[in-house]
Amino acid sequence: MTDQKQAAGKTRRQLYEDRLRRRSMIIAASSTLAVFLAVIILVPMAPGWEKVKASFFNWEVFAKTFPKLLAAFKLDVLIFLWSAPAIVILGLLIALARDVRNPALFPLRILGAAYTDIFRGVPVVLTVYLIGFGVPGLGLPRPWNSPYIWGSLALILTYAAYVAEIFRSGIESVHASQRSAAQSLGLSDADSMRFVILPQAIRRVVPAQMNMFIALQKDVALLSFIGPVEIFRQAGVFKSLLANFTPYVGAAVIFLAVTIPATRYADYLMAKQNRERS
Amino acid sequence: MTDQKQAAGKTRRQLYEDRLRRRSMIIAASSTLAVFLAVIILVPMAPGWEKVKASFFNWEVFAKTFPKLLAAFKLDVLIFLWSAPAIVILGLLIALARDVRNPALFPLRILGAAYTDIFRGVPVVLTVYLIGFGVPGLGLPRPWNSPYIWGSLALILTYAAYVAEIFRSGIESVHASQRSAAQSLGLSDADSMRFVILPQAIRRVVPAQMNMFIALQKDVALLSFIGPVEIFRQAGVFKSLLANFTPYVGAAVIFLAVTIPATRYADYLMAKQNRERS
Amino acid sequence: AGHCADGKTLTEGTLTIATGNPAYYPWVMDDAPESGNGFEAAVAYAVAEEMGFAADAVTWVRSSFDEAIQPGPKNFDFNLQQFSITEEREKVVDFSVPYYAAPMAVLASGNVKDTPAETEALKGLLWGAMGGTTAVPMLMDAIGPNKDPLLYGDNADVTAAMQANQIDAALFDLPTALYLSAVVVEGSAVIGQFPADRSENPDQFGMLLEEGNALKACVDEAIMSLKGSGKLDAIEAEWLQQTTGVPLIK
Amino acid sequence: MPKLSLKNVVKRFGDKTVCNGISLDVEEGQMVCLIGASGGGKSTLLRCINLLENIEDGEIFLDEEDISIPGLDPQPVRRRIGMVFQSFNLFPHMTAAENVMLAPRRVYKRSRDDLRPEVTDLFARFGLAEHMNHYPDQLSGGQQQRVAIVRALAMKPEVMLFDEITSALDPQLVGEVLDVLRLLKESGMTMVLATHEMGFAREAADKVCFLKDGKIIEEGPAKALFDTPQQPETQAFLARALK
Amino acid sequence: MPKLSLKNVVKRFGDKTVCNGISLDVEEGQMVCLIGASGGGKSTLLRCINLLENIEDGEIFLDEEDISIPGLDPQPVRRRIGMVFQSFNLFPHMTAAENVMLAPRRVYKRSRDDLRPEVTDLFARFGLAEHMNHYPDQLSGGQQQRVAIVRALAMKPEVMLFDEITSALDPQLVGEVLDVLRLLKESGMTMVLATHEMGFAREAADKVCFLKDGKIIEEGPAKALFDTPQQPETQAFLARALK
Ligand SMILES: Nc1ncnc2c1ncn2[C@@H]1O[C@H](COP(=O)(O)OP(=O)(O)OP(=O)(O)O)[C@@H](O)[C@H]1O
Ligand SMILES: Nc1ncnc2c1ncn2[C@@H]1O[C@H](COP(=O)(O)OP(=O)(O)OP(=O)(O)O)[C@@H](O)[C@H]1O
Ligand SMILES: [Mg+2]
Ligand SMILES: [Mg+2]
Repeated sequence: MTDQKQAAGKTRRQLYEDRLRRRSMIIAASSTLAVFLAVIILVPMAPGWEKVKASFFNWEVFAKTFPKLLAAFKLDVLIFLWSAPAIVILGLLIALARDVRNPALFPLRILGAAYTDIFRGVPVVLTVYLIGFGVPGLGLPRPWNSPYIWGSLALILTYAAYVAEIFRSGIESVHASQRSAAQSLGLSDADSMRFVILPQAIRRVVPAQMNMFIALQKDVALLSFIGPVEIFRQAGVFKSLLANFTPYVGAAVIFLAVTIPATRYADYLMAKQNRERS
Repeated sequence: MTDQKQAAGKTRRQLYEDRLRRRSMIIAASSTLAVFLAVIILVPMAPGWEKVKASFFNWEVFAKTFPKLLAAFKLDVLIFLWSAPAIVILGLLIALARDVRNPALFPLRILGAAYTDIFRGVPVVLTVYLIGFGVPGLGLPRPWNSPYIWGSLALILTYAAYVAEIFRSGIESVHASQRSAAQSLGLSDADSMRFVILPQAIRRVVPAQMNMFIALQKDVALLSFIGPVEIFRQAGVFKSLLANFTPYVGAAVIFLAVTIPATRYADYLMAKQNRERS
Repeated sequence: AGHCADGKTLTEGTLTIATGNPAYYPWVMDDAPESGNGFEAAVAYAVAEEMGFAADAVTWVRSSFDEAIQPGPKNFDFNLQQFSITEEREKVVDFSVPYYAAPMAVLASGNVKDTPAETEALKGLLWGAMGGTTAVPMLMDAIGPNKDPLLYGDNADVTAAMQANQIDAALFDLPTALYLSAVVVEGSAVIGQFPADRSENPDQFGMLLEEGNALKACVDEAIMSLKGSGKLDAIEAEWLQQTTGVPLIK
Repeated sequence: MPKLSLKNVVKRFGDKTVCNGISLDVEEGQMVCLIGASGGGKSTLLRCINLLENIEDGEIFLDEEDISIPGLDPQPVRRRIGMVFQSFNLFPHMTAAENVMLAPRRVYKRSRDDLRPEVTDLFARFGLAEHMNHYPDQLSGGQQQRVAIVRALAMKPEVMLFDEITSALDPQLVGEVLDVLRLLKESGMTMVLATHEMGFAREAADKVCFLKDGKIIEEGPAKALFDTPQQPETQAFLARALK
Repeated sequence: MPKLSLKNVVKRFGDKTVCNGISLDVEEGQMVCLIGASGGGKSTLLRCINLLENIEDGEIFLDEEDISIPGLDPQPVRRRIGMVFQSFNLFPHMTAAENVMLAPRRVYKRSRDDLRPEVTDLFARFGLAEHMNHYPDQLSGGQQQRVAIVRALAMKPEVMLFDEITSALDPQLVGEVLDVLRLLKESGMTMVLATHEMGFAREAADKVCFLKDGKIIEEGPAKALFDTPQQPETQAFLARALK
């Protein structure tokens, strides 16, 4: 063993790991290639492939519709950007309401529970219709009856319920001894929550919240029920006019271009934080 | 203090807590009543209330459409019942693939990550269209080109990605020392995962998974894009036909009747488990 | 007629016809095409008869627009639900010769029903339309509103938006517009129509068939024959309102 | 006038009575040690004094002021009482220095810059100078425990409660920490310790209480209790513990 | 022929060398104690022996068989080596009895019924008879640690590694646990302990190693090392620890 080490200038573990790395690279490359080839070769042999290709992967349609889809995507981004912070804030408030320990504030807990139950249970479409058409229908004057405002509110109310539930699970997962420690130092309940419990809770639920925000990004599409022409509606209009599903592929490309870097970056941040602290 | 205790037969803490309980009951009752009255009295004073009421809360329409909605809901339940187990299993497998520590199996990790990224990133609608229309379009014969099969598969593939991500966060939240302890006993990696890590991980992510399954229950509606008439499509048909949104309220009632007891029961089970173990 | 359709239908001896879910007034009355009431239902039965199918040999199925245009086999022989014939759609599916030419009309809410039927005046309104229809390109080309129009999934959503005062006007085919104005949107009016020849692609409804379906020739033949005999005009007169009272848009 | 005084304290968890009528006086500057087998209720009693648990019955007085009145705001009281826990309970998302500065910053509204000299000084005194910017996970058990002590001291409490703070330390550090407790005592700090360090209790404590099943079975000056225990339970416990 | 033999073991975490060329022989039936200050690398060394960490360089032999060959399946080795941790690492979702029975059930495919008599016996020996069906959160620290020992013993290992297993116990229980270690030794068990119990090490160990900064500074028979330490570091450490 020891001579071998001398000979290569490496320990046997390093040699072993080099070998392992090489082998896994080969496995990775070959298995990926195999799957890839199988798809590339087998699928086009199916009798209907030409038609499916023309319906879903039509380059001409893609090129024609993509710029307009990209333009419509701006609206999605805008709605997301103003809804997301509101969702986080409202969700956090509801989660905090459900964690209240003062018996005199018990009604708050009940309200919080009722809120999450109802807004998670009611289909988003209904919330969007009810708030997006119903509230303006009560007789609001022009700038205040905009579907953008009320549609976003519907999204915010719904997603806040999901997000609150995730925050709550994070808060409950922080061990009670952390609260004791904070309280024993004389910190107020609010400070204990803000500086001790929440920072730990939030870190734990980042992946679950990422999940929700990726879902939200796509549910912005529900606003299109009440008028706003965002990327999905635009893709749907093209689909109908051109009788072709390719515009949805274009939309998917745009979404992937946003969500993949975002999740990778979030993962990277999480991993970095974990590394730094241990 | 002590005489007071004797007098009432209760300690001062008990007296205090009785008082607190009474006070909080009063607050709860009166605040709920206040909100309730405000809604009941103020909303109908809005100029458009009559119209909104006729559009959204039309008893006649409700009574007429409800039975059919209930019948359509059966399909939702069926699709949910066969999709949910598949989603859990696939999601778990993907989460496990992403947790593989053997460097030779590194490709599996990459595949797992790619899977979650892509299926979370691609809009469900596209997955439903692509798999629900595209795959049968390749030329499958009659019973095998059913939109129920391929639509469900699209749902399963998409939700498995979300569920996998939640499982993964649960697995990572179990402290490394638990894995060490299991391994030091000579348990295989598979057994360590199955008997030590997973039971703890799954318990921690129950609320987040509940969230996903409530969302799934409503996304079963996406299958209606490719034909199956489930409760949302049925409500949508009634809405179009009657130009009235009440059928959605009917659908919401049905959903709430299912999701609220389900979440309350899950909460209760969790709380019971926590109590029993400490 | 005769045996043109022999061996070409989905199920031998019956004709499977698809319509929308739901099917709208006045095209189909009460969402019940089996009754033969409503313009499209009546046309369907007339065509079936021309092709040699008795009324009880007709089976109705429902289909969404998406199912109609998906690649692969269909579960209907032909599908009629106000499909406008367009060049792009022709690439994916087949259309019969048109059975109706629908002018587009403007439905305006009560607040703006006095707007003159002139393109310039109409530009300034807040517009809505149904997303998947040819009304959208028509609206953009012929009127070119100042503000981007809002687009909806179906008639009910458009009318709800109009009732919530979120849009002023919407573009529909004339029969639909007349129906919505009379029955659904209180206080609204149909303030103008585009003559059918006004746009480059006049909106013509055709029956949709699977690409390359051999039945197309039979269907075309049946419709031509109905046109020739004046039966089609009679059906139109029976089920669609008089459309002459609506002013033309200048 | 005792600094801290417990009168007939009763604490239950569900049906289980963990403190069953405990009375105890701690004079200003005194060091009182609680000893007894595992599960005797030592930790719980300390938590009750710090108002982390509501007591079912009885009273607790700090400077003759009843701090156990139901509904009383516990925060001002907790600031006057420092506590170090059996398991360290450091905040894992903050560095050692941030752990220590958090409470003074939030409660006394002092700035980080203002606090830095004295905190640096405290860290140095406890041999932690180089660990100020480490996260708890980067510290050994012994180091974590010392940070926890520093954190409590930074609030300048009048009474300190220690719950088996040496049980996770290596012998070298136990010595150092016990030295610090001696110093604290000399500086006049009033202290209550739950401890298993019999040697230390005997040498340094003013008073020792033996707890069993939620009751003080015997109490007295350290020497007397260790050398001539009166109760059979105490005798049995000490026989095992000191062998 | 030593039962367990380490040759020039090197372990790094990133840039930090935690074991820096450690060589050590443990004869069959011997009890070897590792002593040294916090952070010296005692826990890490035990983890390396149990193959919980991959060593960078050097070899580890069990019965003259090299168990540190890269790529070797670690499970059969781990079954032969039991380990009890500094922090207890019980599985919180299982009762004490389930904790103990899990590994024999899964590894040796034995049924619960088959195991019950001997597990009950083990629990009784460690004074845990009434806690078999409690969850870890329902047990005191001392009880948890004893369950962890029982859990490792239930696998009938040939070598046992103990990592400061008494540091969380009250003095009464420390005595009991040390008694058990003596019994184990008499039964011929080969043992490696990381410990702060100097008294016990001196009395019971066959060999004591003083670790500092990842190196064995000094090793020898217990009496000799404690009474006449040769190295200045050892002398300094023992002076503090024994005072
Ligand atoms: N939150 C709680 N709920 C229920 N029982 C509890 C709780 N906290 C403590 N107990 C019980 O109260 C009893 C006393 O516990 P405590 O921790 O005060 O003992 P201790 O004397 O500090 O023991 P140790 O030396 O092990 O720390 C134990 O039997 C314990 O199981
Ligand atoms: N996973 C890890 N990553 C990085 N550094 C580590 C890791 N585990 C241990 N260390 C470092 O290795 C050194 C030795 O740690 P170890 O736990 O082996 O010491 P010890 O002698 O057991 O101390 P103690 O008496 O406190 O238990 C410490 O400086 C520690 O910070
Ligand atoms: Mg305790
Ligand atoms: Mg250690």
